[in-house]
Amino acid sequence: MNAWLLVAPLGVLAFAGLGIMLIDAFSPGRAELAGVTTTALLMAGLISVVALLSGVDPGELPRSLRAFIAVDHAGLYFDVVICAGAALSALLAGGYLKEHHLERGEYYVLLIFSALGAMILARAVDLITLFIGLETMSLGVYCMIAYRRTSIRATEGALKYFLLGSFAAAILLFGTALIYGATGHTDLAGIGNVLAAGGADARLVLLALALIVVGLAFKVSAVPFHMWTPDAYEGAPTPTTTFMAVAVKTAGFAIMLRMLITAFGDPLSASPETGWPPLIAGIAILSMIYGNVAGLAQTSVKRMLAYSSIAHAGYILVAVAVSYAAREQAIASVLYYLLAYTVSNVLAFGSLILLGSRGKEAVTYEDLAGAGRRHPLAALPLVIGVLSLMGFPPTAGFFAKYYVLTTALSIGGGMVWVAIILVLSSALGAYYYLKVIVFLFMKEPQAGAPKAVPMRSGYVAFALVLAGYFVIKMGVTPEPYLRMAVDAAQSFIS
Amino acid sequence: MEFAIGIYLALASALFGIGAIGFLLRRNALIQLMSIELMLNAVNVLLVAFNRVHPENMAGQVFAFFVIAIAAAEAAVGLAIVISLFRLKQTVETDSADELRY
Amino acid sequence: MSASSAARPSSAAPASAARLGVDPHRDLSDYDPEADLMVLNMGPQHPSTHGVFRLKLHLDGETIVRAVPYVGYLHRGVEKLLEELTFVQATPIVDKNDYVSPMTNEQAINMAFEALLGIEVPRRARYMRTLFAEMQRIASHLLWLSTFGIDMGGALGGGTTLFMHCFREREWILDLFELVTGARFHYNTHTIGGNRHDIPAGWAKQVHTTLDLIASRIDEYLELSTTNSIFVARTRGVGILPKELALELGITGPILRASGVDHDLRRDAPFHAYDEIEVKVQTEPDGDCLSRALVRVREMKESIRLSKLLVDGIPEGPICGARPIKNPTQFKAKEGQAYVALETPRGELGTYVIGGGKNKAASPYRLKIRPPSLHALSALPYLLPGHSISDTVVILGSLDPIMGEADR
Amino acid sequence: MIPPIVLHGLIYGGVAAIALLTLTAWGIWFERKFAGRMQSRLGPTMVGWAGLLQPLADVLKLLQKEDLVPAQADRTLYLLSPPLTVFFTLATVAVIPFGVDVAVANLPIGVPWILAFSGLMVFPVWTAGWASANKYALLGAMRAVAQGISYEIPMLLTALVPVIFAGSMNVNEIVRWQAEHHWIALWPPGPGLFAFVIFFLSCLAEANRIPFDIPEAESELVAGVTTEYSGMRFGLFYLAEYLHTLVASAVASALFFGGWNGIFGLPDGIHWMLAKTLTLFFLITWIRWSLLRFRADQLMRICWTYLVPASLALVMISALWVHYAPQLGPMWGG
Amino acid sequence: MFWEYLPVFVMLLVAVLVAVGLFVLTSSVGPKKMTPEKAIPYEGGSETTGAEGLRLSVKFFLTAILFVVFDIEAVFLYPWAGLFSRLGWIGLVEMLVFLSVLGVTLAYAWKKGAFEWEK
Repeated sequence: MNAWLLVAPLGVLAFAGLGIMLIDAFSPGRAELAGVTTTALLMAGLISVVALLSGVDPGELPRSLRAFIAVDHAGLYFDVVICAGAALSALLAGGYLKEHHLERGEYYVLLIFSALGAMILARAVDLITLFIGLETMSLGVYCMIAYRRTSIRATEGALKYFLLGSFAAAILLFGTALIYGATGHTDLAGIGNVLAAGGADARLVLLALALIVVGLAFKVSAVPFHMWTPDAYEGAPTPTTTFMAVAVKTAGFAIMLRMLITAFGDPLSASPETGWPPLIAGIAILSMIYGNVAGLAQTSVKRMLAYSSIAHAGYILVAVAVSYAAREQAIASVLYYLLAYTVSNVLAFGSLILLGSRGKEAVTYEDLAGAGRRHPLAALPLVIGVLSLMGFPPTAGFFAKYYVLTTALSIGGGMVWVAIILVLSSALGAYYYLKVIVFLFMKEPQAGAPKAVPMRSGYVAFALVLAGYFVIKMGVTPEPYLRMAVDAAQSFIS
Repeated sequence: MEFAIGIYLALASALFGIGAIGFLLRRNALIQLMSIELMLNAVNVLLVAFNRVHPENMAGQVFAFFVIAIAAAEAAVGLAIVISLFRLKQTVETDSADELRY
Repeated sequence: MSASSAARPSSAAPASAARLGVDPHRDLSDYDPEADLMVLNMGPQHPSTHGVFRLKLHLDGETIVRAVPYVGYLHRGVEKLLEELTFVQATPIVDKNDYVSPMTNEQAINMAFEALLGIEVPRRARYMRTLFAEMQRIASHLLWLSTFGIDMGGALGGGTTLFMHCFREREWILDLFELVTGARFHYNTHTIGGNRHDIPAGWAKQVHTTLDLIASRIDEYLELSTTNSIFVARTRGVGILPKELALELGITGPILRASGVDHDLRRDAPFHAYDEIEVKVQTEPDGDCLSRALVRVREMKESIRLSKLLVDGIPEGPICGARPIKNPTQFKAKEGQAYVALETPRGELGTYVIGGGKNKAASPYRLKIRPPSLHALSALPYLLPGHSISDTVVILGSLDPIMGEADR
Repeated sequence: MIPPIVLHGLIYGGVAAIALLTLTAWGIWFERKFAGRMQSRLGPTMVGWAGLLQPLADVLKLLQKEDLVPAQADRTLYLLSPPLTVFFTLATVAVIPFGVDVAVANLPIGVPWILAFSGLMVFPVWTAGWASANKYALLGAMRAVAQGISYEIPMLLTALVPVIFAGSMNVNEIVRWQAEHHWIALWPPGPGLFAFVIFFLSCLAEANRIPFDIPEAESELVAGVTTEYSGMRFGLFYLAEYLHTLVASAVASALFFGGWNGIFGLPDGIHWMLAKTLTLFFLITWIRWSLLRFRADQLMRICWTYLVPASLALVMISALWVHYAPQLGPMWGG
Repeated sequence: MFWEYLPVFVMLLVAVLVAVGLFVLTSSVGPKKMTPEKAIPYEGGSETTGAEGLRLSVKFFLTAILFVVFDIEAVFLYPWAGLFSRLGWIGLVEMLVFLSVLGVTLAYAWKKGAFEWEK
């Protein structure tokens, strides 16, 4: 029976989603939905962790199921990251929605189904499952962004993300249709074999590759296709921004890896000169530079974090670009980076929620002015989060960047320059991260401005403690998480 | 007569092009929604045409089924967002959505 | 102009309307004009406005926010006309007011003149008048039931079946009247002092057979209407008229009784031969369209019972207390005034006449007719808000207005 | 020489269209005579023997009426709507097997073809309402669309039951299966009969017949969608309504009552199909002339809170029935 | 393959001929006296502003979306129904789950008041 454990997380989330829908419909307002959602997500995450550690072999799963959903350890690892991200944002939502009087059950239903979509996308080994996962996830996120109906900023952010999102999905779909036409297979392994055997028409493959990369780059908000990110992140309620920054990005990178490694892993399309690595490296460089440069000029912390997410996408893309050669190490660094990025992002956004109270979100730097001195304990998570995002030594962020750097340097050649740009741009980025700490402790709030007072919310506090614990633990003792990432990477390649 | 994929490829890319241009140029949100639907339908044409080229498995047509379903879901969510925009701004012109400017 | 007229009291709605939560004169400022409200005219020429009557509806989507009725499309200036004609010439004019129950109109005008001139109506004429009134009530309610069916069933559907059957029954009653008065519809059989046509021999037996036939048929039509689940679904809880509002608007007749007020002139202020027969008044508590329908249907059965009683009990004797009419200016009334009210199928029809008019006091100086249908229509602005357009038609049908009588 | 397929196509196509249009015209005559009898009056008797030529007289009368196009109307849509209604209804007929192998087009996608075109029927009703720039017409059009698409769902789900039983979407296969096994409406009692009843009600609603005829609610919306139409255009709408009723009863009898399959040992054939269709047509007319009309919101509530859940359950039950008790045929024959 | 659809096209051709024929006949036989009064839309005889003031409530949009939800399901149900006898218990379980998910959405929409049309 334990083979079904590999697919259990998806089942748990699906039934949890339906259950919460019914609970919300039949007993509105009474059930503590935030708690229910988080427990469901954590349960799903735990099942995948148990399956990952116990090394279950997917022997008896029916052939038809394995043709569509990956049952390897990488899939489980992505489940863990996505479930963790979704559970923490559900906790933040528990506090945030009550504070801003948006307490409606639909939010949690959307959250669970988007998390389910993200997990399907991360485990997609067939183009059909890819498209279904992508759309399920994005539709849920569009609705969550536009959740605060009365505010024009939320609706506008949702509209921008929706229009660009579906446009990019259509481009991605066109690419997948072309690759299906060229190879006759819709499952990634089948495509990879045909491309390796060189049977496909080169022009079609190249065009398909370009379109697919565009679609995926959009999802992970890499530079040329990042226009929606600042608006969507800022317009959306903060728990949704956390979920978008965390789970959506993880799923985007997961499918990018699967697509580029298994489908386009053949020498022609993956060659360092003419294949996708230079393309990805170029995008990575652009994202890193633009993300950090634009981040400097921001007055709103939330918008700054949006640009920082673009920069981090650049850092991960560096590892992806390198994965054509040092496969296992590059993939492991991407996996580790995603987990580190998840927890530190939750810390950053969670503390923004914590510091904003009585219906007024702490969004701009001025809101945070002096908050550190007045409530040091409430400002601590923000400090840790920012340090981790910056890549300061004792935190998870530092080690993740270090791991990506060593992989890039081990390849040598062109990648050395990319590594140098990575170091320079993250140093540049340190400025706006430190600016937060400066405002927290050194600056005094203007005379009339409302002072940010931390709100009493068990959910948010618990989420921040959990995330803070992981950020510190992964920074201090990265070994167990690294081993898990490497083991997942190995099963990915075999 | 041998199945000429070229015609269908041309048709699908033409439709896709029209949809993309329509999406980029027009300022009315509804027209943009329609052009996205047009692009998805262009992909459907392509999928079914390619299925005739590889008749061994019906993957192309099955994919087309799912694209139809998802295009419908997308249209539903898109319209909901456009309606909430209309409720706030009394217009569906996307230019009007300029709050998150800087 | 004195200051008082300047401070004209604003048309405040009666207190009970506030309790009903509907202010018919509500200003629509909270709706910005061009965006939210749509004005729909159920204009004078509309298949279900029971004659020429215009209803201006302010719609928010499909629910009505405010309804403004416009009457007067069928105004013939009857009251001014009667100031020119003499007492004798008045009857044929007035029985065209309420063209659905002409008998009661004639009785109203002649009773008013008899009260003014102080003429006594012999007992046989009083019996015949009561009998004609009751049979006319059956015919009028049958016509109401058929048009109510069309309102809900449409001209090409179940409604028309109900319409055709009810009209067939109504024809038999009109045939009976034809035997007595020679005319099927506008009889001109009542004059000052009594009636002009006497009942032919064997007429009573025909009345009995016809009324038995109609009584048996009515239960059959109930399956098409008041016991039909679609009919009940369309009428229950629609257009609820509270008791206090009905009283304040001066509504009388079946509509008032359907709102739970036990008031019927035939029993409370008996006229003609009603003091000699016992009228059981039908009432319904909740005042929605269904209860108005039930009241009318039960009144029909009650009228059948009364008619059979009256037909058997008609005494012998003269049918007219005054000298037969030789010339139009036969009756003159120098001064004096009289007000007489009687229970028509639509409610209390009052006639107020002042003597000493033109033609050397042979015509009234002033004659005022109180139409029950106008008061029924005045309830529309209170009933309609909150309902949809299909409900409007049902509510209008249940009020059973006759435009000829309302506009006079 | 014209290949046999083309010949078959021309003959069947032409004959079917002409036959149906005339059958509908005399369907109108039958309805008026029957309504007369129900209302203790005679119905048309003047023109021809017992009013048989009345439909012809109607057509001629309508022809010489002036056809108006209101000023603000959207001319093309206004002129296009009436023929479209007839067009889509006739297209549905192409798939119905009248005789043993007498079908205009024996398509493998029979049932979805029928549902597609009955779904399309909503479109011309809407454009008629929208194009005639009249408040009543627009309200009627909005209601017609809402009712049309809502009753599409139960129709769609219950049309699944015969497909599940017969295992094929081709209407001719379904009828042949019913000939060999049993009529779906009669056995199994649970899913079969209920599916027929819901399908029948939805067809009533799709054809806008009483008690579901909100779009042309004469008493409320003057003439609903067809307020601004006059002359032959109104005639076409009228013709389309009756054609739709005839087609709906033909589809119902084919899917649920074993189209050309005869009982009592009599030979199969087109006469059975006609008999069943006309009995259903008679049933629809009977309902039409005896019931009142629902209000718009009651109509929608009936559809969404009674018919849709019932048809969902029906599909599940019939799936379970076919899977677990396929051999439980009825006692008689089958 | 194409010839199978020929009868349908012939039928539709006849329908078009009938429609066009009637139109031509009407315009040639019928009178043509267009007066401005005839051209204004009919609204019970009172002056009207045409139909542009119509505001429609959101329940029409809700019904449309619910229709989309349940109609797209036909795209998946019909192929399954056609092959049902050959699919075995896997097909049955799969579709029962699919239909029960639809049941949940219907219950959700019902409880959230999507079907209260008028009041």
